[in-house]
Amino acid sequence: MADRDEQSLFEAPPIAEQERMIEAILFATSEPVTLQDLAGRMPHGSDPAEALVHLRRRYEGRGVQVVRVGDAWAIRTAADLGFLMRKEVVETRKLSRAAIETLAIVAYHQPATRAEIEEIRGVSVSRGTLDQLIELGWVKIGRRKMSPGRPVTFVVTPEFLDHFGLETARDLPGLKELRAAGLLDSRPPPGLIPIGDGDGDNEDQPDMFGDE
Amino acid sequence: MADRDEQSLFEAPPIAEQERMIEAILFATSEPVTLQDLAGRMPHGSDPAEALVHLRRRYEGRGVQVVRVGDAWAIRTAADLGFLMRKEVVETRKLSRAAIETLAIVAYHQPATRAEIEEIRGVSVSRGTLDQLIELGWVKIGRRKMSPGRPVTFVVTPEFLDHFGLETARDLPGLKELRAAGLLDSRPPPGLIPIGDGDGDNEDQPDMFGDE
Amino acid sequence: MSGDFEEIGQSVGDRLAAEALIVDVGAYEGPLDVLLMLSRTQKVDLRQISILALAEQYLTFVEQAKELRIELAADYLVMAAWLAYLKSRLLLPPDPSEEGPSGEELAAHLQFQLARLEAMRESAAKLMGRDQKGRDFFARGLSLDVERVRRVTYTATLLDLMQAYARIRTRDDFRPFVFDRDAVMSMEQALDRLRPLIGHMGDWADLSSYLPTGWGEDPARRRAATAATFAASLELAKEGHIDIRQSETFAPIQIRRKTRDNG
Repeated sequence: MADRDEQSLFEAPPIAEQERMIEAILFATSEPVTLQDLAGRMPHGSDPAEALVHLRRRYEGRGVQVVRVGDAWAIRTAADLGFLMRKEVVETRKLSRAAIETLAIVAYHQPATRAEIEEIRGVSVSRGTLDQLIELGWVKIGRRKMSPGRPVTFVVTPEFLDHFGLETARDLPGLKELRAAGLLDSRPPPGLIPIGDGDGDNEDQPDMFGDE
Repeated sequence: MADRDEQSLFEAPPIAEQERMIEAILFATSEPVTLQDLAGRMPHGSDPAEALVHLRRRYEGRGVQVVRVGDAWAIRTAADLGFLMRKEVVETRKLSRAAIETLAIVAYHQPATRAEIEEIRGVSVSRGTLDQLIELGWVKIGRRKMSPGRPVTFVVTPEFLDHFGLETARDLPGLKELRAAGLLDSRPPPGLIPIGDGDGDNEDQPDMFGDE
Repeated sequence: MSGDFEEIGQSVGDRLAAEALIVDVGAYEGPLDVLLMLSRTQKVDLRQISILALAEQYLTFVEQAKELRIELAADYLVMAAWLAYLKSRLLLPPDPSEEGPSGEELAAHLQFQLARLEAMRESAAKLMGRDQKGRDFFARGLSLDVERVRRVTYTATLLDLMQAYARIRTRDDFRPFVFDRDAVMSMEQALDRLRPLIGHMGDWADLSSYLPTGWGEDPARRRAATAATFAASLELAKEGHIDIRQSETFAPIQIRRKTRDNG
């Protein structure tokens, strides 16, 4: 180059100073900066390539790194700290009716097979509903049932008990208590044996918990 | 918080690691980040204030600096390297003399009412002047003053501090001297007391000499 | 000769004074600004300034503006009147019967105002002389926005659980009297049925062709199955698995598997 000699007349800043300059440029620029660009912006006679080696070493192990992007350079977050750049927004939603009913049936009737749940709910249980309850950690797959086809059963987990403040699933209030609490329609079903007539309402439950 | 105790069981990361985290967070954004925000993003038990002391020291004399802006922190390039950043300079609209003076009055006298600004400058403040400062994000409306008419007050913003490289509004140049000289006192004009009800807040009275 | 000389000398002096004083009224930010400019000619601390002399200067300024037919805004004239009044208060011995502040008090306040305005001017200059962001120092050029991750947690209370169970049990007891479940098909059933079929769907086909066998004859069962299948197909369309169309009102509803390119 014609002006090479002319430029060498100016004394280049010390390498530590060049390092500072690159640090500032890489920080303030939105795009990665090429060596050529760096050289163009720094005082004549600067050696950005060498200064970069120093700068890069200085940032080793730090929270940000001097990285090469193609033929340009940039400052980026250290990979192991990427989690800091994420903000978790927790959204709380109510369980769907299908899910809460399925959960209730599992809790009251465990171990319960899918067929049993469907029989009690009167509708089929979508795979998603049980998956969701399992994902929530409230329901897990229990032992297979000793019946034809050996279907899997579902049981509630310790996390379920923890969430609902129960010591055991047996602590769940029975129908009689539900009615006393006003949760059951007290109107006697027409022509039917009234529900919760003393102790007859839980008859199918104890054995279900018994064989665990 | 209910889970405070539970969380304190987890050990906070070593301070050097916390320093890295803050480094990563501050490098990632152009906006100052509050201590509270930092604490919220770092693992529980972290002490961002202490880690910041270390980080700040680490960047002393570097090409970028850890600076305080009100109760927030940011990284900014060192002012002596501004010449490298010509490419990044965003040409800002030149402020009028009225705007600059109004800004200074708000900064030094805050919270300042419009009437106070007018009293100091001796002319009425055109609507556009304050609007412009508000639009720039340097001035905002503060609390209403507890004086007759409950006039709104104007105060400077964290963005103002950020723009002028001030840690707090107390660091305004010459503030102490001005206060010592009594030049920041709100001194009502003698003899005008009946109009302003004794507090000098005679709004809509830009011409405070008018009644004598 | 000498008279001429004097005359010329005076007019030069006047001209100079006029030039010094009347630059351009439009350049002043009000009477206080003019006073501040005039006070600088006294070359003393603003707190020590002679208000009497300043009032004199200001009145001259206003006079000259009038001579030059410069129209001054009302507040300049108000200030002139006030200064004339102040001047007389300062010159005349105080009248003990007069109420209100003394001339000295008024003069002191004007000194204070001038000093305060000048202090603010200097402070404004210092402020603007500071290193400024975007000019002398810079913020991060590349702002990584914090990525927001949405995590959904589901909650239910023991009460929800009990109510759900109570609901089911109550329904059980009523069931033989309320429903003839034979003719009811739930959307979930229809969904379970349709889902595995999606993979085999070809081009547009009537929804009715997807009704389960055995549900097409009895009108009640057909109605239930059609409704459930339609609801299920809407759900599948919402999930992006199928397309759904109807050429006009009451025309057959058609569905097909969604083509992959836009999904």
